[in-house]
Amino acid sequence: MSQDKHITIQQAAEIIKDGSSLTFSGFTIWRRPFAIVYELIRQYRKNLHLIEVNGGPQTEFLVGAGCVDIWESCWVGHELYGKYGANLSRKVADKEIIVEDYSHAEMLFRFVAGASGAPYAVTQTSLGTDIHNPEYDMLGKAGLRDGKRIAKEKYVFTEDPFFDGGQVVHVPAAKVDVALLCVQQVGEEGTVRVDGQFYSDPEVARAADITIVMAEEIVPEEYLRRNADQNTIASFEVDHIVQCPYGAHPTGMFGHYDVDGPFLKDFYSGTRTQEGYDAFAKEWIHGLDHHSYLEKLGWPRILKMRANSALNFCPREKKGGN
Amino acid sequence: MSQDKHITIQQAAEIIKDGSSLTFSGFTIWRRPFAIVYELIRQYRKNLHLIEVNGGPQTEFLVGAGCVDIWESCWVGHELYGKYGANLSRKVADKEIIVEDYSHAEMLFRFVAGASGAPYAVTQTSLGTDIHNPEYDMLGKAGLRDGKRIAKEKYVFTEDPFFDGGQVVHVPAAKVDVALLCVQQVGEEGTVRVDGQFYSDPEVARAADITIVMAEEIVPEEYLRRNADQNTIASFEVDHIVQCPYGAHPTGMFGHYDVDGPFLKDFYSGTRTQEGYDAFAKEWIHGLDHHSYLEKLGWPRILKMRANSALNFCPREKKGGN
Amino acid sequence: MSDFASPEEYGLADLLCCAAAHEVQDNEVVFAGTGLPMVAIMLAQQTHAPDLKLIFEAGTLDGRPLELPTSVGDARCEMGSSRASGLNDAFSIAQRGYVDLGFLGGAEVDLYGNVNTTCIGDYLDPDLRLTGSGGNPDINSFASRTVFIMVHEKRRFVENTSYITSPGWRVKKWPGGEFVHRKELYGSAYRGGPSAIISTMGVFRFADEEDGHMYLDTCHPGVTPQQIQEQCQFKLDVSRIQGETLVPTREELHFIHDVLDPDEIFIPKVKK
Amino acid sequence: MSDFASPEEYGLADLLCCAAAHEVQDNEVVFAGTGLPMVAIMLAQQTHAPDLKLIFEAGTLDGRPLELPTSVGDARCEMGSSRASGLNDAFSIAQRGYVDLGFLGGAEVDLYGNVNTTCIGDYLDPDLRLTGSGGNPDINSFASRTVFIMVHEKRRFVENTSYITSPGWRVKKWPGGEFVHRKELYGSAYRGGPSAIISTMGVFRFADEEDGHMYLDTCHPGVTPQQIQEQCQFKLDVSRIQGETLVPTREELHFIHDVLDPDEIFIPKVKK
Repeated sequence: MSQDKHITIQQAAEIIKDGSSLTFSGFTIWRRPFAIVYELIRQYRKNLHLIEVNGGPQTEFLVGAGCVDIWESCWVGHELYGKYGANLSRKVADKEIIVEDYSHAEMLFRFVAGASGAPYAVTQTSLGTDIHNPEYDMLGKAGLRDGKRIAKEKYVFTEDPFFDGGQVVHVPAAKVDVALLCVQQVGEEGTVRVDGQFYSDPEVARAADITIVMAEEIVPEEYLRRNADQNTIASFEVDHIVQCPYGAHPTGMFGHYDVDGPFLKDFYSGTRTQEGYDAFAKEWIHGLDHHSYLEKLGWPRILKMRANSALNFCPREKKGGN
Repeated sequence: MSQDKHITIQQAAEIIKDGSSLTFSGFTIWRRPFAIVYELIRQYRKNLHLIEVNGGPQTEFLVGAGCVDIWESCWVGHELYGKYGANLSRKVADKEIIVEDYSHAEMLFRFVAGASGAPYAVTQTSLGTDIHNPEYDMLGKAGLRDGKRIAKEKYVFTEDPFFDGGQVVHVPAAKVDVALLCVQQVGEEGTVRVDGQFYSDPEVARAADITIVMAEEIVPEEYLRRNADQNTIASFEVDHIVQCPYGAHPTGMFGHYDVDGPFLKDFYSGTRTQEGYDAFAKEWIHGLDHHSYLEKLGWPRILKMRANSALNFCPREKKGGN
Repeated sequence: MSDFASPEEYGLADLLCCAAAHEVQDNEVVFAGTGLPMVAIMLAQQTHAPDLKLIFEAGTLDGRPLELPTSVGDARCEMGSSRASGLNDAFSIAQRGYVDLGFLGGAEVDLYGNVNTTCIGDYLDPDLRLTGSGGNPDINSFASRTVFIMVHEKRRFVENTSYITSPGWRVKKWPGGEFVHRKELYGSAYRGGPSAIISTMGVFRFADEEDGHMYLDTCHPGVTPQQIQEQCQFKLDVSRIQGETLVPTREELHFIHDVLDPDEIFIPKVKK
Repeated sequence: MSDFASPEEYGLADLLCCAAAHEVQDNEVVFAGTGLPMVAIMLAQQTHAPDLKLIFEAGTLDGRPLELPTSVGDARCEMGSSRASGLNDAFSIAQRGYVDLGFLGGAEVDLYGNVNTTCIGDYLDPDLRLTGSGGNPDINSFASRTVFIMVHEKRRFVENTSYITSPGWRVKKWPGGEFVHRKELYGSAYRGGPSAIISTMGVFRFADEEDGHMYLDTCHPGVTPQQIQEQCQFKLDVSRIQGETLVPTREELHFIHDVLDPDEIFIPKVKK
């Protein structure tokens, strides 16, 4: 047995310091580590640099709360429940945040490179677009490209010398201080088993210097090791573990619960202004902890989202049924 | 239901033409597609270009038979059962084969690049070694670097422009005509489920233009799709499927049977000369098919290697035991 | 089989969905985004293209969802799929050249099929920041054909997009930013480009590969070429028009409303 | 605890195995090759380093095999491991810098720890082609420390290796091939290099990072520094010798022969 990796939600949030770079598990509105995200907001974390394969509600909640200085990614929104990221949009218009745009595949390949210790990735995606417009290198314009955590260049063009394949773009490895993951199961020693799509979780965990895994349940390590070929992330890649049922709410968790669409819709429509955001945060974030948050949501709402074990999602109520 | 992907061992071998480039599933002495390899030798295939993450008995059998002109890889041997590749070694001494040496990680990253459609991979492995000696670019010396299937350069050095990280080496993507896989289960539509370590099988399958999967069993596609997160390779990446129990013998198959160590030892010690190889091939390859090969091995030998289902390997007989 | 519905039996979303489904050929590998394209692809799967292979960007390969997902990361995507994994699989497969067809959306499009989903106005001082690229440029870079589904407004069919998020037939060559044919940049990774735009007014295609400008292929029922030209900032090529967009059949409407989207998540039923 | 075995109770392979095990510190991530290193690492796991994390190159992470694998691709590797996957995981983890210690072998070694496993004689016209590199250079490039276990013969401890397969402390800078310190090439990927060679005659270490030449640390029981020098082509630094290599304890011998390798797959029992 290794050293004890268990921590609390509060301790998890405290590991992320003002000015840290941060990334997350999940995909748009699925498996986002919300219980810790809420706690970061409660702890008034500042100057965060989010580096995300893609954004989602967690981005919007943190950006709206003023926790974020730099957002480096490709997309933010709430899917069906809110077409774009209104908080980010507002802060962009007000020039309160630096946005560095890459394409989705570029962000993914940047994490693949970071996870495999390569300084950069090679791709041919998005050639000819304004993503590669040299005038739109926002971290460069802000003088933040120190070559340490933030690469000296946004990208570098070259030509394929091996197969005369045309233009090639090199994008820098993602280097991140902390990855926050939210998954179904983690073992006591840190082994992670994700059910369903694992999105970019393995790359995100490996690219970060510190990896914190929040899980629906902490299970005996030996249980997971009985079928090692079904596990997603190895024990020693995980530094800290937190058990937190429903920790992804309002985002969904394959096999456990669906996305809370009405909650996200309310958030989207209510937080287009800063006043709206502050009111929402006052009601749903500050002064609560995870348990009182669940109490506030209430049993009917939570049970309505519960996944069917044969399907791994919550089948929609048919018209007239209930 | 898609088009019928079932073929026979003979048909599988016929897909690989003289002069094709070829790669395999497995790792050294595990999960090598031997039934098809034997058939290639029976069909007197010539001028093959093997590109392997690592070599093993399959390399030695094909090289000894004179099927191979070019071997591009990093290692060949029989692990505990034969310390090096005596057939390859003989043909190298006789200058009957071109060997292009990369490191193991370089070969792997070359396949990762090929599998992801990138023209090359970025790594910092093996810097300062003779693997990068420009005098030892054997395909270049042979005038074979046409920039089509064989890259124009063996490698290209550059410096990390993003983080001042030092010397970086670019290695060309692996481009292969055919990948031959040998696995536990394949579905009727091509979905592959590998149990245990999957080695570099997913990359190898995706890098090749044609992927042939030989499996211990062909199972109903729907069975595999019930737990899609346990599958290894997607249906549409597989072009042809063959059912062939014990098709990996004399190499091992996780969950089914162990390596036939004595068989490999006999091969290693008996085939150091061409005459020895020819005698071995006459006894164990030519004039046989897969069924008569199994008959020749005999039940006691096969049962002795059978894996225990709880362990996935065949526990060693204890001294004094049976 | 040409059991076409009468005008009061279908809505605009039905028409777009069926037009999109018609773009799919059987056995193709199709990359789907969230929303109407999902329904369109699943409709094709139910009708003329039973062996299409559906890829969701978040990481499901050859999926056959039982219930309509609301996003590509949805738990519903996994059901019946050949492999549930992650983005590295999806994008590697795309870059490797497996994808025949991708469905995408956009806020603005220009004559050459360059699409913007990033911002309205000057990027450095935008009027409105949108979602950002997502996988739009990636799918558009790697698929042999891409089809865009868009609302048709004059502010969306523009002379110059505020930002090129997703590459059309003539794109910017950096560092200078002069327009060149996409072939010149993509080299051996070139496999095609935008093949159709299905707007709320008509279906548009692109002239031969060398030129790559948009032309009007069919008008939706009740819409004239002139009305469409009025809703384009650029001069639209109407010389090749082939008539009217095919209207949905009753069978297609049955699949859309009774099988695929009974809860009207993406496609509302027509009030009769 | 210093229940050292007497000379007739252990063999040379036992001595090497225990010396190798002593190189492992608890909690380290250790990359194991086939053979004696496997037994050594599992011995460390059973004794002073219960929390070491064992990685096999073929793709098992943090493994706890029940029965000794005969290769890193063996079905025996998976048992009890945290994750069974593939080479991309193993090498990505290594390049990412997770690996503290790697165990390797070699046919030839020079003063700076450059190791050859590729060929004997001129590469372009070799006397003997060997197995090739395998993962030797990769582990040696990325691990913080590497330990080589080698047969000690004069033809193996050489002035210049026939081929540098695996990088020592002073390596060749291409295209010229002049020798430079490995730091100069590896830059930020530099994490260390060869830390010990355990030969059949003694244990060797390397001088401070800047210089990196090999020196004799301990002689195996009954071997003199002079005998070792006679079996080296290069002038060996014997100025720092610390005495004799620690002999196995009875506890270690118990684990090796009764628990880890009862079938004498890698380590023969001493005939008593």
